[in-house]
Amino acid sequence: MKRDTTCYLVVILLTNMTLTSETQEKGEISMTIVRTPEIQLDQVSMLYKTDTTEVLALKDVTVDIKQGEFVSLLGPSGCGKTTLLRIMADLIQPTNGEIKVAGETARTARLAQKYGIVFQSPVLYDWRKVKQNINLPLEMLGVKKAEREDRVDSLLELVGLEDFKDKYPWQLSGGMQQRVAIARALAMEPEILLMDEPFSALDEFSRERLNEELLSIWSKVGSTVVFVTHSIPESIFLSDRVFVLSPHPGRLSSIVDIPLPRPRTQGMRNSPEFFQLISDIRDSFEGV
Amino acid sequence: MGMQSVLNRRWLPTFVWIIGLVLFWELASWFLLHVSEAPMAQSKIPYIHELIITFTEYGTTLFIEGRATFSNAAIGFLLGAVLGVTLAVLMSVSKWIEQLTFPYAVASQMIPILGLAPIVYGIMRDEQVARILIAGYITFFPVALNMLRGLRSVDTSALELMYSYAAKPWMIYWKLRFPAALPGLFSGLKIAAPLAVTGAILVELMGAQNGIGVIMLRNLYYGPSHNYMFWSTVIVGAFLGVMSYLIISLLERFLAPWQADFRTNGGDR
Amino acid sequence: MEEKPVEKNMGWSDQAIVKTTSKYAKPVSKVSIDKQKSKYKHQLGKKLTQTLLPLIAGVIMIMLWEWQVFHSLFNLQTYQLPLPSTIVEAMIDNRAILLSYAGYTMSEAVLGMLFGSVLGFGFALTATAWPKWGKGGLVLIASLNAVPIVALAPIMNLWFGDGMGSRIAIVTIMTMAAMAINAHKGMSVVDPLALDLMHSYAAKKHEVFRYLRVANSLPFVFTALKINTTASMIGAIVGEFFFSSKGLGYMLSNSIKVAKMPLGWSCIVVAAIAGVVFYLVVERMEKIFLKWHSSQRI
Amino acid sequence: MNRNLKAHRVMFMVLVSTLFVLLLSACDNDSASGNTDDELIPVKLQLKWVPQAQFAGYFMAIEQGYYEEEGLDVEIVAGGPDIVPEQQVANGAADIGIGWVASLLPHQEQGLPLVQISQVYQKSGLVLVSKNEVGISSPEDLAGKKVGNWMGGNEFEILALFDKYGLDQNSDLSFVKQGFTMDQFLSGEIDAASAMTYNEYQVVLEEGFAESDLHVIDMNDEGVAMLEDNLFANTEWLEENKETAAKFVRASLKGWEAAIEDPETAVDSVMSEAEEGSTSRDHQLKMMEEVAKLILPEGFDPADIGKIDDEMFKQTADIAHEYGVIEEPADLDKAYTHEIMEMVNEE
Repeated sequence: MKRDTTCYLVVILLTNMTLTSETQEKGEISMTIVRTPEIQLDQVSMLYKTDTTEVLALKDVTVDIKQGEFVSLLGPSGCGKTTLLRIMADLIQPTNGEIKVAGETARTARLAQKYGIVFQSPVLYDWRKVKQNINLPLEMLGVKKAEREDRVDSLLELVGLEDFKDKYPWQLSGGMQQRVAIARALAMEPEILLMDEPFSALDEFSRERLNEELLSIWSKVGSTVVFVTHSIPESIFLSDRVFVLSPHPGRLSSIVDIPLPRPRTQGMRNSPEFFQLISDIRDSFEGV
Repeated sequence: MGMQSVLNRRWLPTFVWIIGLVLFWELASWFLLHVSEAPMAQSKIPYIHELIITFTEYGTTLFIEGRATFSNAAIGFLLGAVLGVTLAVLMSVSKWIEQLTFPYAVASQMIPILGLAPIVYGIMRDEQVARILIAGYITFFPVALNMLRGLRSVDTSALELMYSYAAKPWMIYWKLRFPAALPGLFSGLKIAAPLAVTGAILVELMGAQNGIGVIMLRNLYYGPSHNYMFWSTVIVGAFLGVMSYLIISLLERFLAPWQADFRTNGGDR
Repeated sequence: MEEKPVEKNMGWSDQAIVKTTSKYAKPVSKVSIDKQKSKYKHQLGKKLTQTLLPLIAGVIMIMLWEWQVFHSLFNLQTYQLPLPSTIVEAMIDNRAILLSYAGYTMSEAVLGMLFGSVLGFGFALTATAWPKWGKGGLVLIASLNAVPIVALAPIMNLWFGDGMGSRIAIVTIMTMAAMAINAHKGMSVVDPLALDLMHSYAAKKHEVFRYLRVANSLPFVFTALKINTTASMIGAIVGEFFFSSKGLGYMLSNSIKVAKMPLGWSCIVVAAIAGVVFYLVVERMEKIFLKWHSSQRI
Repeated sequence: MNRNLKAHRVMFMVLVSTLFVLLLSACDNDSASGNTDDELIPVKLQLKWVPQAQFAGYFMAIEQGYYEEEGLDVEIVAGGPDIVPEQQVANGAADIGIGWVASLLPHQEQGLPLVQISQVYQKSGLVLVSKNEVGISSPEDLAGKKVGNWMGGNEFEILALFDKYGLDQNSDLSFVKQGFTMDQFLSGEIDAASAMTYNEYQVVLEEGFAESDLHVIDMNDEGVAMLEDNLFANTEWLEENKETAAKFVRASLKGWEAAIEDPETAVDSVMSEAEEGSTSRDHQLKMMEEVAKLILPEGFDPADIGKIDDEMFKQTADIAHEYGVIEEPADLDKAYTHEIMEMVNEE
């Protein structure tokens, strides 16, 4: 850490200056968050228009996600699941229908910094070391420096990257980078964790291991999770409920409850119930 | 120990090249002077040992004048860099400003800027100002263009991440765009630094009170009997150019150490 | 099959961000607009504003200049900064000589750039083929890049005389380094898998160069060429300041000395036009050449 | 890794601090030179070229305190290849400039507010020099040869010479730009090079040529000479500072007289201005000798130093007009004034 202070001499100096002013403004916010996450989508449609064509990406999607629930959005490519996630994240706005997050608009929720997002790629900032990347949302929240350090340390422990905290992203494998991204998303203790196929670029082994790790992290954090995937086993293993989407136009075709007990273990993947769920979900696709 | 041997091995070829070139030069100088007996042989390829003698004799003068050139170039360079960065930020913030200035920025890149030197000199009343202005002008555009490219290079997901944090615009610049633009900024600065020195020397060659270009000019003027001193000033000029580049490179290592170029630690395998 | 819509999807969603623009989202929208620009249908109108706006600004500047607003603002006399109309007049009056001088300067620049680029490329080839010693040499060539050209001018004059040769030599030296560095980068940043493929064909060293490295370096080569167009014009003109009896650089420095400011400025205008044309030609060549190149690869 | 880090850090610090010191020291130099006495009137003199014995009189006047005696604080600004004294003086960068009449005339025609107040060099110092082996024994022999000049206002005497002998500069010979060195001549690229008697010609001699090896065409002998080093001022400035201008000229001419009388001391004062290592004392002594011949030619009345010769000025202006230096015949009444010289001589 000594390197920081010398190498980034100027940068750090200025950062500290801006940080102190930030802390004064909203240092209290993170302490007084009221935990009432709940996502409601009512008849949400999304129409993409160009001059020549119109594509209905989502049609009349109505969902209701409970607080602390782990939900997967499952479907083939082009069914609009990413669009749906982005609507929830307030990255885009639906052409029709309404979305409520904890009774307020998605925008309000975003401005209140209730979201943690994990993208398909890790999207780490190259110029920040691992710990600084995890630190990023805390800096934005204006958390005090000492507290930040504590929290980053515990997050690193959580994702098992204590030894890599002073490394730059390029020095890490793809799986490690994605774990950093998750740690970063968790850093602000978001009420809602939105994950857009975060493990799709990984091999099957790392993916299954990370699935398990994600669950153990979630059990400690307790956020509401919306998880986009096109892998049926992954969605079953992780979720309380699986929202199955079908394409052209993208709509919600069924909701499958996953009654498997928690904590979930790798062994469950071989259980008859697991296989039954897989074939149930598969059927619901064929029904389309 | 370990590091040192790596370093040695890494720089050995360059070192050998330099030695080789020096020997070749001495030989060529000797050949021209004694074998082919070319006119003005020592002006064309002077003996390096004579240059070293000149250096020891007039080291102070060379140092003082070199310093004057370098500080003028540096002031102009800093000024140009600050303006360039400012314009790049403005262009990245406002489409309007960009559309207005970008075509001119690109066009001016293609204009032989140094050709402007005599005119700037004619308009300005002060050589110091002219030197600084030209060094700054040369610096301005490469820095602005490269910085803008850097600010733009930010990838959409990285921006969405900021958006999801409800980051304010200045936060996005501070935490994301500026650091992401640093490599671009430095490549612009590395292009501009030697050019700034060139600009300063050019103005000095046109006539000035001090600077390495001034003694370069005077030694040229007073004929071949001053050729060692002239060559010494050329070497000082080259040295200043290389120095300016190295300084920027070194700064880059500190301020933007994450870049791919710095990743390989060893030399040749 | 499914891939295309997805790709489009992303485009649209970006556009959607633009629509949602709150005051916070503004910078986000900027990027999206840039990326999508070319896909927009109302491209034409956009292009129009894109060229019109700077054009109008340019015209206003020239008018302010013509009406001596700058002169009164910065306390300048017309003999210091001549009016655009007198510059144009000087250009018309001297069009024949300006044209022939522009041709002279351009030939120095083009020839020098050709020599410099060929030499630089040659250095890059050697440095890639024998990396251990080549790289050391490359460092030295790279440092040439930092040598002030003005110091080169008198030396080149000694070596190559006061004719075109000395300016060609200056331009050669100025352009060599950029080409060597860029081409070397292009040749050494080769996909390792492609190299393995070459090995699997038992390709000889020169074959690896012929089929892989040279082709791979092409985009880098063109980057260097584009950088070099500017550098070569600067080199030729500054070289002419000193010993030439012809060319735009000679005329520029000479007309200023004999108080023919408008003529001096018209030299700058002509040099600027020549520089831009030179650049555009190289850019055009890049388009043609690289199109051919990529179509070869598919 | 760690050691690397430490080394980097140290280097960084060294770098930052050297930069800082460099910038600071540069600033210091500037501020230190600005101590002017309240009582002295500041005058800025723009040289046509770098400090050398060509301007010895002015350096002498500073050194011997002649300016101070007149109540002036004179600052001498060096020139260079692209410094145009006429433009500097018109800009207000200097009050008084030294230039050539052939260069002053076109600037006056362009509307620059300038007027000549004194003519320091009574003769032209320009010669065309060639090596004997080239075979130029008279100006007619220039036909078919390569002749060099610095151009930029210095070429008109040569053009007049060509004209006198019916040589067309475009078809009968090749007239090329010569750098501010004699390199082209020495290496044989140019057959006949322009040279000032007081500098370039001396450079050639210093390179081992004997005067007998060379053939010289003197513009004065050929009747195509133009007036060279003069003193001119900004008209607006002069209007309000006639006294100052007269004082300046008086002290300058006194400086020249002293310099001609005591070349050794004059050269000492020049050498203290020239950068160490850029010129030799011997060379400047030679230059001083030659310059003296131009200021005080044989048979010239020492009392008339600095006087503007109407006839010679007219010859210069006529040549200038004939060769397109100026488009209209010069308005001699406005081009120069005897007023200042008269004021100088009044006392």
